[in-house]
Amino acid sequence: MMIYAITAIAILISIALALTRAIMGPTSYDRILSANAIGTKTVLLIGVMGFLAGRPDFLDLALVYALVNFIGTLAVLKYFKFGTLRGTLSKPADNS
Amino acid sequence: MDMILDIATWVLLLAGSVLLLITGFGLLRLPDLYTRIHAGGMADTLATFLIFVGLSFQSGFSLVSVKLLLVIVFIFFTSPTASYALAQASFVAGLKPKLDGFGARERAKEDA
Amino acid sequence: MLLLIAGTMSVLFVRNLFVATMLLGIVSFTMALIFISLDAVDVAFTEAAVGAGISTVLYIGTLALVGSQEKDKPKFAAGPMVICLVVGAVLYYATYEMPRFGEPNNPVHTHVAPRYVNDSPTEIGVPNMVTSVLASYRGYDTFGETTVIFAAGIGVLLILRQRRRRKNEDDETDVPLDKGKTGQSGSLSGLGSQHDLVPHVIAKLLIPFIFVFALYVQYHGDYGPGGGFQEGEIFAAGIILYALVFSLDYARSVVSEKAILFLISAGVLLYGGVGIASMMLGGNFLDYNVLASDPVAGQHLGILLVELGVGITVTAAMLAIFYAFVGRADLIAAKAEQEEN
Amino acid sequence: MSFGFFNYWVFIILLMIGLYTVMSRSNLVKKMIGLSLFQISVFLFYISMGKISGGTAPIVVDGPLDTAAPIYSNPLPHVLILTAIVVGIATTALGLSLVVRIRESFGTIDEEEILEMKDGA
Repeated sequence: MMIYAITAIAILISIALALTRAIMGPTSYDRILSANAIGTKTVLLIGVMGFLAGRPDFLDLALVYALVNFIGTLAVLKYFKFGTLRGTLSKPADNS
Repeated sequence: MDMILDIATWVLLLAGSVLLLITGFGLLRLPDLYTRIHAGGMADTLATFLIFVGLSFQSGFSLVSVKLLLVIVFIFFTSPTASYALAQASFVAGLKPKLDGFGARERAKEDA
Repeated sequence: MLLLIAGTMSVLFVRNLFVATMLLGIVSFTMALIFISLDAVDVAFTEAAVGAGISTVLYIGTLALVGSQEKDKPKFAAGPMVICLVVGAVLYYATYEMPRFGEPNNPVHTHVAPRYVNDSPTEIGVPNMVTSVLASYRGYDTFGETTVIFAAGIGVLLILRQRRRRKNEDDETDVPLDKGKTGQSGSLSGLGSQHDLVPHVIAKLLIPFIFVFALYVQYHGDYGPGGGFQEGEIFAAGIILYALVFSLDYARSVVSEKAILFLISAGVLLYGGVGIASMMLGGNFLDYNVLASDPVAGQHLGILLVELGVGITVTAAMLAIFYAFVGRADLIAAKAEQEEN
Repeated sequence: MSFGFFNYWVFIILLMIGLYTVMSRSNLVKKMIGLSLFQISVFLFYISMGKISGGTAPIVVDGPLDTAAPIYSNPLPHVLILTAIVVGIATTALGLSLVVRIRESFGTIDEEEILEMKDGA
């Protein structure tokens, strides 16, 4: 169905925009945010692509992403909040 | 019946796509981090919801639709949590929101 | 595809190592998408489980230990650049000798693959060909890979835990091994802050699902994408989430380090044991046909057991690595404290 | 037409970036990241070799499919890469742990500084 293709293209554009933000992003938090957003969009794209290819039994993947992406984000934020995972270093610099 | 489901799918997926585009532009164009979190966190979740519900109309009631529902539930829990943690962490780190609208005017008044 | 290139380029140019790590995560996302579009569902599955969770956590753990700022020296290395360009040019030239992308008659597809594709359903009786090739036809390879993971896990443990042991020998007044019981706040156990409430609740909700899902992946691996490797990653990710949100000490009380050491070896032993068992029953090493009365059932049983072994090893190895990295931070801090006193 | 080689080109570009990162950056963690990029490019290469156009994922469909006999993509590269990814992450972890140890012994993770230190000593 054509709508799947349309949606997939919309998602791709959205990913591209988020990636631009990730590359430009002034602060590190921007990059985390866009990485997280790209993760969510990947979940969507996997689902849509499964239907596009006519074999929608691959949603396990989307599930994995939905669960694991969260862990990655949390780990990163933990790292930020407590300085480092331990807190021996000074605050990580924001700018690249 | 099929017709109705198809139309529903079309509508939902289109709405989801539009929301996703809005998210993308929001991520790119909004001025500071907190507004970007706003764009990324909320519209994304709703778009996921719309698109996956639309897809599950197509799949009928099967293992696939159950999985779709599970994904929706997980995203529904994790995505706002991640946004929350992100906003909170950045706030703790001392990143101040940009207040050039309402708040700035108030402060200017106080100063005067 | 272009997204991928852009992402990679940016990884190159970003100087802050932390940001580079995030971008690496994004690259991994795009990679998984490309794998799916190239029909490699199982591979994408693995990439998903590894790239999104474990590898990010690993890099972050390292950065926490070594600091995240690359030395400020924007230099342009001419020599390596020339070498890279030459290598690239040679490879580019070589692509014209390559078979065209996606043709069914490419040499790759005509050698052993048709046999796998055509005979696997009847010989093995497992719908997922990747699983059958992985665990049965190429069982030796997989055994080797499992051993490599085993070795890597042990190696990380040896490298990163070395000093603790030596210190314990040196003076007895050292930090007790399990600091959790003394109530010492560990690296990730800055858990006191009530701002963590939301992640706490959500993690509590999610962790059981992660485990159930991991088991589903493990046992559904015969029919859909999935299997031991992916299961291991997901299971480890679940425990890592627990350790992140609560604290390492809590996670240690669930799965202790001794248990991990035990499990690492148990997985490999299970794999090898299946091989030995099939030898005992008169077949070749890792020849599952003899495990049950008829060959297909035997294959099924064998694959199940082998995948279980792989899963156990991968889980334990990943956890060992994670514990080693985070525990290292504890060690350093403990040492610093000691020096202060 | 030339699209037939597009995947290979992407693979080459990725490989070049990875190689350049490994060789030119003196920071050891950055080197590890470059190594991962290199790895990813090789994965991409293998997987694109395994693809057959019009094929589908190598999982047998039991239901009746539209085509009479579905073409499956080659499962062999998938198996190789699947294990390679997991092994790759394990070896990366090993490398990173070495980096951590180096940092503890030398106080820096910059290759050149370490070399200077050695010369000075």
